[in-house]
Amino acid sequence: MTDSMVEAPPAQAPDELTPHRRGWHGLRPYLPLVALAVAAVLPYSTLELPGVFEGPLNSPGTLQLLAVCLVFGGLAAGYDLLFGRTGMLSFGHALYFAAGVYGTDILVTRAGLPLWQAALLTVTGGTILAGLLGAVALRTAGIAFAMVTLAFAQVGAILVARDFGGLTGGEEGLPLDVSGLPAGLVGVANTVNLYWLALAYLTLVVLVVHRVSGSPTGRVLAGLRDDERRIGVLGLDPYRFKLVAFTLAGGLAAGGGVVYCLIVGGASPHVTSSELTLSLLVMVVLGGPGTRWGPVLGGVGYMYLDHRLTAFGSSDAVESLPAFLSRPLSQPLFVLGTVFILAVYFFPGGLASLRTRLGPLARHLPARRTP
Amino acid sequence: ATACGSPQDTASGGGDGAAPVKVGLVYSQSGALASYGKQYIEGFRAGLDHATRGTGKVGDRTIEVTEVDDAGDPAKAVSAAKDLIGKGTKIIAGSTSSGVALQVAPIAAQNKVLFISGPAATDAVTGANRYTFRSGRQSYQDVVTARSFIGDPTGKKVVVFAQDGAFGDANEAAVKAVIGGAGATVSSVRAPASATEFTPFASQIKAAKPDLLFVAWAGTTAPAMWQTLDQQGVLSSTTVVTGLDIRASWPTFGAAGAKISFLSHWFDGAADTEAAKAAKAKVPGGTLDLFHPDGFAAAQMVVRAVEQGGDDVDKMIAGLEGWSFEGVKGTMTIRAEDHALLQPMFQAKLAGSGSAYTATAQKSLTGDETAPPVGQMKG
Amino acid sequence: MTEPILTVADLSVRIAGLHILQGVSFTVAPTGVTVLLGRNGVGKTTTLRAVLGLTPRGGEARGTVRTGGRELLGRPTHRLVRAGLGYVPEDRDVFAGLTVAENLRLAERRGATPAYDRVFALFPELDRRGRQRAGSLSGGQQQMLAIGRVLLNDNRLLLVDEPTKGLAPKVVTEVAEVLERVAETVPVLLVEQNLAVVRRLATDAVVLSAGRVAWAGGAGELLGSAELTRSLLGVGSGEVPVSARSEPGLRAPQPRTEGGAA
Amino acid sequence: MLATRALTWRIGEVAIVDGVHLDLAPGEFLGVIGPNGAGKTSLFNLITGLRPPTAGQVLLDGEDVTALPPHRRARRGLGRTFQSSSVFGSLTVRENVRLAVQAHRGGSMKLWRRAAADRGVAAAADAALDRVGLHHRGAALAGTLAHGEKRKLEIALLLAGEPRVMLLDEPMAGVSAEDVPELVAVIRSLTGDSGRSVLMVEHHMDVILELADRIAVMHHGALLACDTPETVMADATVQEAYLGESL
Amino acid sequence: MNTIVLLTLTGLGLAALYFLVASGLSLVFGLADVLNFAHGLFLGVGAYGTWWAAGNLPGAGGEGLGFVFAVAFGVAAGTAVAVLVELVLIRPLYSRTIEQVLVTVGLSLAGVALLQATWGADARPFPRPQWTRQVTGILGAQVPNGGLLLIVAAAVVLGALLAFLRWTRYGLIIRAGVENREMVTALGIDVRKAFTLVFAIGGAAAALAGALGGVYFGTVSPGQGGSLLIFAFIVVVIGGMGSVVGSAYAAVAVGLLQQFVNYYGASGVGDLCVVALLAVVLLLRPQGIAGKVAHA
Ligand SMILES: Nc1ncnc2c1ncn2[C@@H]1O[C@H](COP(=O)(O)OP(=O)(O)OP(=O)(O)O)[C@@H](O)[C@H]1O
Ligand SMILES: Nc1ncnc2c1ncn2[C@@H]1O[C@H](COP(=O)(O)OP(=O)(O)OP(=O)(O)O)[C@@H](O)[C@H]1O
Ligand SMILES: [Mg+2]
Ligand SMILES: [Mg+2]
Repeated sequence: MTDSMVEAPPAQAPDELTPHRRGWHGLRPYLPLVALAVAAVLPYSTLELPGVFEGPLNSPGTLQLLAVCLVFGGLAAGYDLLFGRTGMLSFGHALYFAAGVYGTDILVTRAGLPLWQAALLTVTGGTILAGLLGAVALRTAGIAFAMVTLAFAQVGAILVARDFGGLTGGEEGLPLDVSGLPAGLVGVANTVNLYWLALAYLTLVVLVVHRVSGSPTGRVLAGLRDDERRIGVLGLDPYRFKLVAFTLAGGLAAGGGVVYCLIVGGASPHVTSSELTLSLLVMVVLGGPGTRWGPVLGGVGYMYLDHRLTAFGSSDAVESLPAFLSRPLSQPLFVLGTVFILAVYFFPGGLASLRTRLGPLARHLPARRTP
Repeated sequence: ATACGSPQDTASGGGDGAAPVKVGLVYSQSGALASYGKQYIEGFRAGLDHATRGTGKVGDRTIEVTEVDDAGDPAKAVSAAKDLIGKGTKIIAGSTSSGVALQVAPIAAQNKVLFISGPAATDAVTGANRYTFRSGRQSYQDVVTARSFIGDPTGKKVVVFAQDGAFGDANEAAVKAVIGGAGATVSSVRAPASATEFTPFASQIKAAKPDLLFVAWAGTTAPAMWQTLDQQGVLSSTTVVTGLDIRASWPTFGAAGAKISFLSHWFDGAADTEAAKAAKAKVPGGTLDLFHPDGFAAAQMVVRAVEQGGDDVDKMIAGLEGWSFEGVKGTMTIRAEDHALLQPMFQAKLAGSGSAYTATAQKSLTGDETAPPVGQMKG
Repeated sequence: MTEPILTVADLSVRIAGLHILQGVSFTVAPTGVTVLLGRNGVGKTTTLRAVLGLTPRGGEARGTVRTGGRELLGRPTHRLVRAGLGYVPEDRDVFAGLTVAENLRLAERRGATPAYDRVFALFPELDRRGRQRAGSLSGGQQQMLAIGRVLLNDNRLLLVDEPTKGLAPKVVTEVAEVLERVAETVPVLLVEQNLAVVRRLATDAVVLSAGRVAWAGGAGELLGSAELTRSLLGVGSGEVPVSARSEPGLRAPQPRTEGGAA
Repeated sequence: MLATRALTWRIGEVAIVDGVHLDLAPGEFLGVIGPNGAGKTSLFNLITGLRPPTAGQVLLDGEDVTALPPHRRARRGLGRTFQSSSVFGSLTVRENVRLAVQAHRGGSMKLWRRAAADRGVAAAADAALDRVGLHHRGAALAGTLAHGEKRKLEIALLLAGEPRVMLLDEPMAGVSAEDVPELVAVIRSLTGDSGRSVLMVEHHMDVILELADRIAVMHHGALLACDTPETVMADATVQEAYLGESL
Repeated sequence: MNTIVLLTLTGLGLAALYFLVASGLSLVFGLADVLNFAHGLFLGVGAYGTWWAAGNLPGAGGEGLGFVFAVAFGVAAGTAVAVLVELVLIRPLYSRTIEQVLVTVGLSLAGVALLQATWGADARPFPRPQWTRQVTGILGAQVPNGGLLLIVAAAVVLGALLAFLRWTRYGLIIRAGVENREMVTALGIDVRKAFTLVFAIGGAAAALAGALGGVYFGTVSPGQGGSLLIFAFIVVVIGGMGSVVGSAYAAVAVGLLQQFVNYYGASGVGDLCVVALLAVVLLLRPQGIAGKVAHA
């Protein structure tokens, strides 16, 4: 064996499990903190980014959009704990998010509970729900597991749509009754607080996912992704570990639901749709499953596109094109779908792999010219 | 641009007397309700033109309209509303779907801006809060119109066939209140909105032998539903009432169309008002459709609000409450107590074949005749 | 000297940034068995797969691989196989979800009569287990299926990767016999760790080391020289470290009894 | 230490494993041979609990463990390797072994500790890698290893778990001739100390003969013989059915 | 009595529609291992193709032979789109299941939006022969002819697919190719062609389902395919992935269950029952009713 061959290949392995390299990479552990600090003070900036955002960074519209994006960044990161890190393809993750959204909304609006109680109850309830349903669904694996989770989520969607006892508002949704909420969370002028809330949520999720996948349990989860049978033979109960991951991810999603409910100021059946689960998958894959920042980037990017494409579609630039171009381009979903497809071909391995893909390329290009 | 500011900054509405008035329209340009949205905006433009006599100005202040697409998603609508409010917009209108209307209304109240809901038919918008108005009709008015088809309801048997969910619930409740309250026995057959096969429901309806069947069904499966009702002989055995949808849907009724009694919010030719003529002249294609009047009325209300209130939302509200005006449909009145929009409604018949169908008005009911009961202002 | 059936020249393969083959050159004689030797991980399998055009995604193979003046590198695998290149993969790669019969049926080539009798005569087990799913076959049975699959057709060259791995000694002998018989008509490029089998079959030998050819020449020369076998293969020439069968009488290592066996 | 009682596994009418009685004493090295398809791997699957037997029992230290799932048996000291390598392909070689060490040292849920911080685990893993000679490949993804290297990793995973009873399924298959003696030494060292027992399937007869205290012969799912190597090798049936003529 | 006959026959009609949608899905999913969320798009293309042909193509129309011609055009269009999608988008992604899901999801979004951009969001009346709107009296029940047409079509499609799988080698090649494409090529088979063919057949089945769905619904709208898809997925999974016969059984079970529960039970419970059936089947037999035993 020559030594040249033992170089580590570009690892898809969880980066937490490999020690960081030296050099300026020594700074890398601190980059997230810097990013967090930048994100936290962002609302103080009046920077205008024409075309990117409608208004200056500190305008309520921009902050609202960013808050929604951050929540979905966190949601995608949480989903990645299941999909990217443990290899469980759940098609029902939206259920726990929806449980968070509707749970908060119903407890605040219908039951009149103070927010903190409602949030606590909702997250606990969402976690328990995930634990219970996971305990059943995990008796299957692979596509069957995906479909059982999808079925559970579908039941959730049907229940919400049926509007039992007028609890959920059916297809019309349920606006959040803000009269009992802390004043700092109400009103356009306070959008920034919602933004910070979303940022806090994202930070929490990333921290949890990062710690968990770098923990001994995370190592087991990574093993489960490759070979479940082997994990059993090593003396670990695959079922237990999968259930823990499933429950934890469900709890994180429910937490995201709480925050989202506050940001949007209500619940609507959009959050129970199977499309949402699929888009979670899309976010994670777009970003790069199993990487630390990929899912976050994917979630933020997806939501940004989802919200902004409506503006793009009705922009003058698009309208001035000939009809055969402007008609499809004014359909946000057309652009979004096309972006997915292109992303798959141009960023295989997700956005997060860009760095690793461009790195060797840059190193090889000059090397190749020399001989 | 400067790089530093306060995170609480929101632009204030122009204090300057000649500054443009910002109006935000948040409605569906894409998504399932895009064609409703299209009618709405065409109506709005025509209405603005009509109400400002072609100037686009109230006094010397231009009405500056910003259109935002919500794609039918309340979350996007809320984002858009916050963005608009943050930029100093004092009037928001639009809301093609009920979900959007219900979630934008509280935002308007929290931020003390005027909200004029659009085609969204849910009764819950009426009386939602003192900042929220509506420019279209509500489900209750549909049902009152339906009652007019059976004369004296006492002792009659009425069946409501509606889809599951809030829309169906509202219709069922309204029928129970309006027709049941007048002495009829009301029962209901409900089906999931996702249903594709309607035979079981048709059989249930037939078995109930109603004197009047009220159908509240929206969505793309409606033609299959009508065909099944027709095939199972429901349409020919009783009076069937339903709301008349947009023109594009008329041919999909097929043969069933002639056997149904329609209540109508609006169709081209339902009434020959001045406003309708003006709207017809401005609307692309020259044919009015279901939701053109809603957009038209919204523009009329916007102009009224600006005339009366300038930049002061409270004055705008005061100016609108109790106001009567001549809309496309005829005389409309904004009821002060709960902001219900009292407006004429119509009975119609559909005739024709192939792709050429025409609707003719059988009868029109005045705004008072179809007035919903006065509700409490909730917020 | 006769024209070689396969000429590999300066073949290098990179996978995921690793330089796995670094300029491998050798030839395969038109008759007999050319055996490819070397320790684990030197690139034997990679060589065979590169010849067949099966370098994995993200990898690239450069150099030349010729047969009868035609360049093989870059041509689609299925064309090469149809033109008479048979392959027995290292991991057996039988289709686990298909039955044994279906696995064989899949290997039939259009326009040729499949030689089922030849295969079943060699591995009657395959005939008996026709309806069993290949995934549930024992390891050795899968190996039989993988070999049987190429023998169904007449080939111009066989690439065989560790065919005796996991086979019972008796079957190893049988497979060796089969390959010997096959090699009478078709040249074979064989990767094999079992030196007893190599000894019996090989006419030529190529030894790889760390992605390069360390030695190439007649098999007899290699196996006959103690020095060569020791330096290249890490074993003494007289010693047969892993044979199909060791006569207990010859070098019976005394079974240890001190371990507490009953 | 390990025993099976009339262990049977049938699929439909066919008995794949047929009433196997087996006793493995502490510290004993028992070789298992038999024609391809005799049921050796299936026997392993029954013992480790990957498949439920249709009849019979598996006893570990005299206790009936037939109803226990694989991981519970593993926690009682039962470890195995697989005939076709099953390693964690997307983890590095080193992580593979660390996972095995960690599993052995107590698999309690630790969600918040840093895995890499556990020096004890790392050291034990490196020791296991050293023993099979894979240290230099520690950073490679296990999925990209050459075949023989995977075999070695399999053994490293087993070593890391320090099982008391080890089931080795053809550990030598595909290992290059040069490395065989080394690996044989590793395997021999498994039993030398601390009274661990080994059950090993292997088709390389000289390896078996060198290592095994006793040899069990399987045929058509049943145990034909279980005796000293000399006796077994002298057996005419074994000669005929398994070994065939000498090459 | 005649209620039962009516519910049974209309339930079978619904089942036939589910089966038509599911058959192509099942084929592509089971054989090519592609979870094809773009199936709804193929459906839409078939429906709009038929609708467009009936209005614009000389010789095609809403009655008699003209209608057959229009449907043929729709099916051809659906097939062509499916082949194109396979060649351009799916082919580079085999063995990358998740990326395939992503591409097909993207395609379903973009495709439906494209249909909407071209022909608008509203439902269009679908051209169809007069007799399909009428009913036939069977044992006192007024059974819609449209439903009967679906049943016949489903039976024909079932037969054709079975014949394809049984009497051609393609079924074998594709099943093997899903497991290990490389090895199939190493046996001298051009596996790519086989996959394209499967997509073509899946697309044709979907387009036919779209066209006949148009007859059944009486309208065509961009989202129609997608709304049927969820039940089709359920049918495919209950039936066991890749088993066309399984899909047929499952479709019948789902159709009848929905129909009877909707009549005798409360509204909406029909859907819940179907979902419950799915969960129960999967928990008891994760491979579906006709699925093969899980891998060793
Ligand atoms: N897909 C891959 N990605 C990265 N490295 C690879 C890949 N495939 C093979 N390698 C590496 O290439 C080297 C040669 O592998 P190869 O399988 O050709 O060895 P071999 O000589 O056949 O070994 P063995 O005797 O164990 O079968 C090994 O170090 C292996 O790790
Ligand atoms: N699911 C199954 N269905 C049918 N037969 C099976 C199944 N699983 C295993 N078998 C058969 O059981 C027998 C025993 O297989 P096993 O893998 O235990 O053999 P083995 O002794 O390990 O052989 P080898 O030395 O070749 O690895 C084989 O004949 C195999 O084909
Ligand atoms: Mg090899
Ligand atoms: Mg075996």
